[in-house]
Formats: sequence, structure tokens, C-alpha cells
Amino acid sequence: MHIPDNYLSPATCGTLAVAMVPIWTVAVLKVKVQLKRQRETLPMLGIAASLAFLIMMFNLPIPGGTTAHAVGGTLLAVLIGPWAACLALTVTLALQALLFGDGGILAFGANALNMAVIMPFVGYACYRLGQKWRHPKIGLAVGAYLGINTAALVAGIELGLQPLLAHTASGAPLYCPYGLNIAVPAMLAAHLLVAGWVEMGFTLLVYQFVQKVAPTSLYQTAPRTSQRRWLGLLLGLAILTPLGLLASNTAWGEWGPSELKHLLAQQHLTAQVPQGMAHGLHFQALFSDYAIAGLPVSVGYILSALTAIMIFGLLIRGLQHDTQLKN
Amino acid sequence: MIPNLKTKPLPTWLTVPNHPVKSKRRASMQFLSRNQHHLRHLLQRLAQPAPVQPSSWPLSPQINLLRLGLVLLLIASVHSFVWLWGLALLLGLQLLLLPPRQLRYFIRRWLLSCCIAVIIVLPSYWLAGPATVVFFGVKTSLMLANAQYFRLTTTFQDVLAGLKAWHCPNVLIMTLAIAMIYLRMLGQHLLLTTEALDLRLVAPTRHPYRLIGALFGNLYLKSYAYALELYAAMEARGFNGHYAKPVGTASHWRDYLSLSPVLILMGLLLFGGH
Amino acid sequence: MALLTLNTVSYDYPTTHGLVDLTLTVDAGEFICLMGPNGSGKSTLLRLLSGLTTASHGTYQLAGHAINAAYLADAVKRQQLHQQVGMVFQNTDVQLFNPTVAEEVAFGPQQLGLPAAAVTQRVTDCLALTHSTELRDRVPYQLSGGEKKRVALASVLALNPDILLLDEPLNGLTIAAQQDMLVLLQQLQRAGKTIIMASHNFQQVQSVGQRFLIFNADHQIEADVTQAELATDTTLQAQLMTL
Amino acid sequence: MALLTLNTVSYDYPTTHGLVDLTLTVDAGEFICLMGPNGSGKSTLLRLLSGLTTASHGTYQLAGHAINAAYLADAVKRQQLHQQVGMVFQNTDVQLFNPTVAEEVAFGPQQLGLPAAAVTQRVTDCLALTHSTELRDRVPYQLSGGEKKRVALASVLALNPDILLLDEPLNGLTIAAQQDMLVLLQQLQRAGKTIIMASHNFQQVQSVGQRFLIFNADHQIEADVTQAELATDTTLQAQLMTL
Ligand SMILES: Nc1ncnc2c1ncn2[C@@H]1O[C@H](COP(=O)(O)OP(=O)(O)OP(=O)(O)O)[C@@H](O)[C@H]1O
Ligand SMILES: Nc1ncnc2c1ncn2[C@@H]1O[C@H](COP(=O)(O)OP(=O)(O)OP(=O)(O)O)[C@@H](O)[C@H]1O
Ligand SMILES: [Mg+2]
Ligand SMILES: [Mg+2]
Repeated sequence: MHIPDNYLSPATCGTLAVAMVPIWTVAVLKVKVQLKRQRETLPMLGIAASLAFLIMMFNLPIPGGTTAHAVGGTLLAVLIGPWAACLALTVTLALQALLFGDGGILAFGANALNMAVIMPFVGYACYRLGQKWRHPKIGLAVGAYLGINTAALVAGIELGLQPLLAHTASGAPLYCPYGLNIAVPAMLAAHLLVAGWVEMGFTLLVYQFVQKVAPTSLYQTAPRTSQRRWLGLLLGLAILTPLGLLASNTAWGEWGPSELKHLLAQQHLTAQVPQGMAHGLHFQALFSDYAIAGLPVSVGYILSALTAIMIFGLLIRGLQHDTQLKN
Repeated sequence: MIPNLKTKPLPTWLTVPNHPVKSKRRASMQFLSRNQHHLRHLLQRLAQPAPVQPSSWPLSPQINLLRLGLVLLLIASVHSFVWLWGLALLLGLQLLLLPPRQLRYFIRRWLLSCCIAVIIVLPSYWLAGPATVVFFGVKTSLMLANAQYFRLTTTFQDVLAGLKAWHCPNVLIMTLAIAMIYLRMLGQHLLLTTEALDLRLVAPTRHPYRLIGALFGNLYLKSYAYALELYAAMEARGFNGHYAKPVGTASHWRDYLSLSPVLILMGLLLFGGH
Repeated sequence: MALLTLNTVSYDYPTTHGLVDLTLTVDAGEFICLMGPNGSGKSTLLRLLSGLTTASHGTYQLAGHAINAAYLADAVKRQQLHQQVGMVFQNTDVQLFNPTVAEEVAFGPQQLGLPAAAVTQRVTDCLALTHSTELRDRVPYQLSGGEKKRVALASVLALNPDILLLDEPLNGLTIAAQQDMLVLLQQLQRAGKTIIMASHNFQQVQSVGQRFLIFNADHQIEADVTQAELATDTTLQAQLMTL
Repeated sequence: MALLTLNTVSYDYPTTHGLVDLTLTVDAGEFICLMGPNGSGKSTLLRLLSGLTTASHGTYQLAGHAINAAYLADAVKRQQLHQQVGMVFQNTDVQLFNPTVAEEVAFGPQQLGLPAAAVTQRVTDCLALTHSTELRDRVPYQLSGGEKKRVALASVLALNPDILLLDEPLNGLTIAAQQDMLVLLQQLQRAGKTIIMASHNFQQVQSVGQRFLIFNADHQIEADVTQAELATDTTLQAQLMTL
């Protein structure tokens, strides 16, 4: 589910990160209100974040001998409230990206949208519906399943749009090379068949345990206030996001609908890439012979020399003993 | 000392040895030991944070964070080897300033993460031909190297300070701080609980999922109880949402100097290409 | 004037009673031992005194302020309270959260904004007082049970609180370490601190405690005696020997 | 034949030693007390004996099987080992994870595949033996410190293991409860169980322990004496009074 760096174009990453800013702002405001009611929400945020980290790390057995892991978005939303869950999961993703190298740093916005917004909110909405109809458990089960699958769907769309959004003049994709017709089914299949069920089972069982032991520690919804405003803002964003995604990409590639078919069929980067901004270094040639095609020879020499010096420097440095005293 | 009380006799089942239960199914609980392994690894990493470079050339934390973002953005947006090459040299220059021990540590960790990336992250590119794999492999490893360098040279406190300087809301920063603390504690707790569970799993369970539900449900509830205590313990010791730490008085020209190569390259990329 | 006053305080957990109808006055500089059967409410009382929870009924006043939900909701006041009152938990695991022991002890003074030299001084002193100097660079959650107890005390001492609440601080220590700790506590008390300590070890605390609060299984205070009174009451002594 | 044998076993934590060069033979039916300073390796030894970790050097044999990484990697063998060995942790918090005390105690017997009536029987018996019958429907993590200790022992007893490893089981109990527990342990030993218990409370365990293993601060066994030998050795007795 984590989208690593290099799969999404910088423009997409940027757009999604910018799109996340208002959501985070709303979340922070909402949580501050919640904090006034219950002071313990503050430590709970941090705890929920580390709990989510552990949940994502914990291997669950699945029939057939392999393992999968749950994400816990829906679960957290039900336990501490959807807005708090959004913040907690954001923090988890930040921890993973910044300190543990899990998931991309640039793709942070995209990951946050999928896992910290879509998953908890879809899940929580289903749970609330279920509660209304007096079957919270069914609502939760459906929510957990739908939540992770919706998130996977959106991730698939983000990935699948890349060949359309970012490609070279000749049509070779610059980032994720798979179009919607491959990325979306691939993401969905894995989640519909396996991960969704794992998530559902995990969520239900933990919920059951908590409900049995300490029903009061589940999140109690606040008395209804002006929810419409937030909803409107979010809906507006939801509509704006894909627009921005498309609009801001024009600088990187000229996208024509007519090219669509051709693009999706195109799986090979080799022939045309890299037609980068620095005027084409044909990197196949780089490895076949030492001449660096498409570059002034002098620049190539300089780069090579610098590189050699650098490698030696690093080697020497790496083999040295530490001379400075540790304090 | 012990009065020889007239004690009730033990129940008979306690006085005869158990009939050993033979289990037929194997490997049903393997996932517990696998998770224990992961948890131990995590705890070890948390316990021995990467040795952080003594700041011989201190940058303000917010600039550090910005630099990382910009460099990664650059790497992600360029599509030629020459640019990557230049960026690699830039990183190499920084690496030269590292003490040897840390350099060795860096290289070990970097190679490891590259291997993992190549195995896990990149296979989808294999279909697209070897050249794509090489190109993206180089790109990814360069990104990983930069991220790794950041991790190696930045303390967690600095990340927090950087985020604060960029006006990240206090709630988020505090959550991050508490999450980091709790990760250690909950990780340790989960590890010990799985061990205790292991000791009492005398036969394969029919319901491993129910166990897992209990494990995490319990972890949540206990941590809920601990949350208040730990938070009070932190508050009791003067914690009020930010870590008081003497902030390094880095002069600004250093910050801008270290930022300049990235900015120049950025400018070149944006305006020079067309 | 009394330092802290509890007036007909009760505390109810969702399923059981924690404290029932407790009235108590403590003066500054006292050394109080809480004793009683398991589950009688000692830890609950300490949690209440430290401001972790508030009474279900009754009032708690500390140095003239009523400590209630409204008081604790105010971050500034809460912090003032916490600087006055230091607590060592029964399960010290929840109390240690820094990456090294030295940082653990330094955390409080740093938060108080002391200069670096003073912080270092306090760390060194507190580790020496608790005989944990050699643990300085270890990771707190990887210590043995007794070592954790000592570090937890050091980290609370570093804040120099007026009131020390200790929940079974002797558990898991060797007898020699227990005696060292009691001597230290006695020194602290002589220096003017108020100490309230829960313990099941009457033999050890007998000589240092100046006042004994004895709980019964109904979560009430059954007896409240001074050291002098206790010395003459052999039946009570015999009872305490079993608690 | 010896029940368990350790041969020049060492255990190293990443940063410190846990055990150094330990050689030990234990026969079935012994009652052994582990004593020693804080951080000397008692808990480490118990973790090793229970198969939670394996020795860094040296060999550990239990009932003729060498317990090493290969042995523990086999799920079936590990489960057999766990049927034989029961352990109460020093921090009992980590050991209790079921929604009620009754389910906590029933967990083990249920795993053994006993019929429901037998499981209920065991639960009732074990709770009675540890004087925790009235805690039956409580939530384990909401118990007081001493109550947790008793429930943890009950939950291990319900498995009827041959070897009981107890890490400071008396901590946090009232003196009366400590004596009850020791009487129970003595009964168990007379019924043929092997008991290995870490403790800092020499006064209490003096009369029940039949063999004393005394660790020193260097993680080695300094003395290994029987109750009879100890009775004549007053200097050792005096030393144990401080551990
Ligand atoms: N978090 C909790 N939720 C519900 N009940 C609790 C909780 N903590 C304690 N109790 C109950 O409240 C009562 C008082 O507990 P407390 O921890 O104060 O006892 P204690 O005197 O400290 O006992 P010990 O000597 O065993 O530590 C006990 O009956 C206990 O089971
Ligand atoms: N998880 C761990 N990681 C690293 N070192 C540890 C760990 N646990 C214990 N140690 C260290 O190993 C040594 C032995 O610890 P152990 O817990 O066995 O002591 P102990 O005899 O049980 O002490 P106590 O009486 O305080 O419980 C100590 O120096 C301790 O600090
Ligand atoms: Mg208590
Ligand atoms: Mg121990």
C-alpha cells in the first residue's frame, strides 16, 4: 500500500501534498476541539500513531502459509475518532518515511491521502451507518473492507495516471510505467482478495475485545455541530485534486488524448529515454563502451575524473581510523 | 518462618504429570516467532540510534529538512544520468566530511536498503527492460542515500525542531514525539507479551486471529491506561509540548551556503532546459 | 498549616471501589508509610495525590488549592502541581521514556530550563545518590527490574519536588539497596521534603516511617498512627507484619 | 538422571553480559532459590531456562534434549517444551492479555484440548489456590499490582507444568500472601514439581528453599549451597540477608 518514491511524478506528489494541507488543518482544528473535551486525547494521538506502526509491522498469518499485515485505519478511527486517526496515521507515515525509510518521502502526501484520509473516513462512515441501523459490527466489517479497498483503488489511480501525466516527448513514461488498465486491477486484486479480508478480521477482533473489556473507551461522537462546512470543504477538495493533478503536469509532458492508446501499450523506456532536460545522455551506451554519447567529451572526462577522485576519497576515508575524540 | 498450617491438599490434576499433548499441525504459530524477530530488530534500532555526527558544521534544523526535500525533488524530476551524477557528487562531498566510522555505518545501511529496494520496490520495472531497471535503480539508490544521510546526521530532536520552525502545528509535533517514545515502550511490551503467550501456547491454536485480536486489543487498552500515566510522568517533569533544548546558533550564511548548490541546480533545471 | 488535606474523598473505578470516604491531613516534612492488603487502595491514593485522577466525591486541597478537574484542565496550573509533586510508579516501566539513562535523568531539569552545567550536575548527583552511576549510558527499558526502580527514583529526584510519592519503591531491590534508599529518603525528609510511600515491607520501613496509614480491604483507612504510638501497640505491630 | 543441565553457558546482551560461564545441574523435584544483586543475571537465567532465548555459548539440556536455536525453531518441539516449563515474569503486566481473569486462567488448559468441565475445574482450583476467586470476572490489566502477581501464578499453574520458573513472585504481595504462596509452592514441590525462583527476600524463602544459587555482580554463580550447608554457614547467611 505504501507508494515508494520514484513511482509518482514530482508534480503529482506536490499536488497531493498541497491537497493534504487543508485536510490536515481541518483535522488539527477538529482535534483541538476534541482535546478540550478530553485531555487524554493528546497522549492517545501519539499512542495511536505508534500502535499503527506496530500494526503495520505485525505479520498476520493467512491461509496458504504466507503473511500479510493490516493497516488499522478503520480501527483507529473507531477507537479515537476519525480526525484524530487521520493525524495519528499521518504521524505514523511520517515516522516510517523519515526515520525508517519505509514509503517515500516525496510520496508522503499521496500516502497520507490514501491511508490517513480515505481509509479511516470511508471505514468510519460505514461504521456510523451500521450504528444507525443497529448493526455496528457489520458496519465496521464492511467499513474495514471498503476502506482499504478504496484506498487501494485511489493508489492504483494515482499510479496508473503517471504514464499519462509524465512522459517524454516521444511518449515514454517517466515514472510508474503502468497505465490505469494495469495499475488499478493489480492494486485492487491484491486487496480485494487478501488484504481486505485480513484488515476486516483484524479490525473486528480487536474491536470486539475492546468493546467487551472497556466499552467506554471507544470514541464517542461529539454532539453534532456545523458539520456541513467541513464536508463542503472536503468535497470541494476531492473534486479539485484530480484537476490540479492534471493541470500542474503540463510542464512536464504534453499530454494528448489521442496518444493514450499508444502510451499504454508502450512499456519500453529504453529506446527514447532519457530525453531529459540536459539533452540526452544515452545510458545504454554508457555501459556498452566508455564514450559518453551526446555529451561534450570534456564534460564526460571531468565527471569521470571527479568521480574517481570521489571514490578514492571515500575509500580512504572509510578505511581510516577515527582520529577525533568522542566526547 | 512458615507456620505449618493445615493446608488444603492440592487438587489431584496438579499432582500427576500432564499427558504430553502431541500436536499434528506444524508451523501454525510460526508467525509469532517471526514477529518477535521483527520486534527485536525494531527495538534494537530504536535502542541504538544511528550514531549522530557531532555538528562540526551545524545547520539549522529547518534548513536541513528543506534541503532534503529539495534534493529528493531534484532527483525525482531529472531524467538524465548527468544530473544524477552531479547530485551524487554533491552527496559524496558531504559524505567526505563524515567520520570514518559513520561512513562505514552509512555504507552498510545504504547497501542494505538498496538491496531491499531492488528486491521489493523495483520488480515492476523489470518488465520494462533492464535499462529502465538500471536507471530507476540508480535514482532510487541515490534517493535512499540522501535520506540515509539525513537520518544519520539528524537527531530526532532536530527533526522536531525543524518541523516546528516550519510552523508545523504543535499537536502534530507532540504526537510525533510521543509516538516515538511509545513505539519503544509498546514494542517492548508487545515483544514480551508475545513471548509470554508463546510460553503458554502449548498446542497449536485453532484461532490465531482471536489471539491477535486479544493481543492488540489489550495493547490498546493498556496503552490507554499507560498514556495517562506516562503523560503525567512527562508533564511532571516539565514537559509542555516541546522539548527544551539549547538550540544551536547556526549563523545564517552557512545555511544558505549549504542550500545554494541545490538551489542553483534547481534553477538550472527549471529555466535552463527550455 | 496543613500541606495537603483530603476531605471525605472516595474514588470509584467503573467496576470496583478504589477509595472509600477518606479524610486525611498531611503536614509539610512528614514521612508517611501507606500499608494495607493487596488491592486496598494505596496506589489509588497516590495517583489521586499526584493529580493523575480526581476524586469521585470529596475534596483534595494541596497548599491551599483545590485540586479538581477544573484545576487540572489548566495546563499551567497542572504543570505547577507536577513540579511540586514527584511520583515513582509501582510499575516503573511506564515512567522511563528516554533513549539513555543520563537523558532520562536530565529530562526534567532540561525542561525546567536550567543551564547545561546545572543539568549535568544534577544528573551526576542523582545517579550517585541512587548508586546508578555505572548505568549512565544504558538504555532504560533494557535494565533489570531493580535497576529500573533506582533510575526512576533518580529521574524524579532530579526535579527536586517538595512532595515525593513513592509506590512500593523497594520492590525488587536487594535488601542492601533497600536500606540505602531508605537512608536517602530519610535524608531528604530531614532536608524538608514530604514523603509518602506505599510498602509491604514493614520490617524495613518501620524505623524510617514517622506515621503509618493502614488501609483495610474495604478501601478505608483503618488506623492512622505515629511511630511513637506504634511502638507501644504490639497487636498493631503484629498486624503490620503481615501486610 | 539430571533434569536440566547447563554447561559453561554464557549469555550476552548487545551491550552487556547477562550470564557468564554458568555450569549447573538440577534434578527433578528440587526447590531452588536464585539470589544476587540487581542486574546479576537471575532473570536472564530464567528466560534461558524457559526457552525464550538461547545461550550465546555453552549448552543447555532439558530432559535429555539440547535446547538450542534449532530445537526452538521447530514449533512442535517448542510446544512440548512449553508444556513442561511454566514461567511467571518479573513484570507480570506483560503476561496477562485475556479479557477476564477466568479466561486468562482457562487459556492454557483450553490449548491443551481438555474438555470444558476439566477446564472449569482447573480454573476454579487455581483461583482458589492463589486466593483470587473473587477476582474471577475482573479485567486482568485493571488489577492492583499484587493481584496481578497472584493471577499470573494461577494462569501458569493451570497448565500443570513440571518445572515452575518464578521471577520474584513475592514482590508486591503482602507478607501474609507471600507466606501463602510459599506454602503453596512447597506443596507443589512435594507433589514432584521442580521450582526455580528468583527472590530478594531471604527471610521469607530461607525455610522453603532447598538449594540456593547465589550470583555475584559479575553475572557468575558465586555459591551453590544446600539448605543444610547454609544453616551452618553464618557468614553466607549474613551475606544473603543483604541480597
Ligand atoms: N485501572 C483500574 N480499573 C479498575 N479497577 C482498578 C484499577 N486499578 C486498580 N483497581 C482496583 O482498585 C482497587 C485498589 O487498587 P490499588 O491499585 O489502589 O491497590 P493497592 O493498594 O495499590 O494494591 P497493591 O498492594 O496490590 O499494589 C483494587 O480492587 C483494584 O483491583
Ligand atoms: N533486554 C536487555 N537488553 C540489554 N541488557 C539487558 C536486558 N535485560 C537485562 N539486561 C542487563 O543484563 C544484566 C542482567 O539482567 P537481569 O535482568 O538478568 O538481572 P536480575 O538479576 O534479574 O536483576 P534484578 O534483581 O534487578 O531483577 C543487567 O546488567 C541488565 O542491565
Ligand atoms: Mg499498588
Ligand atoms: Mg530480574
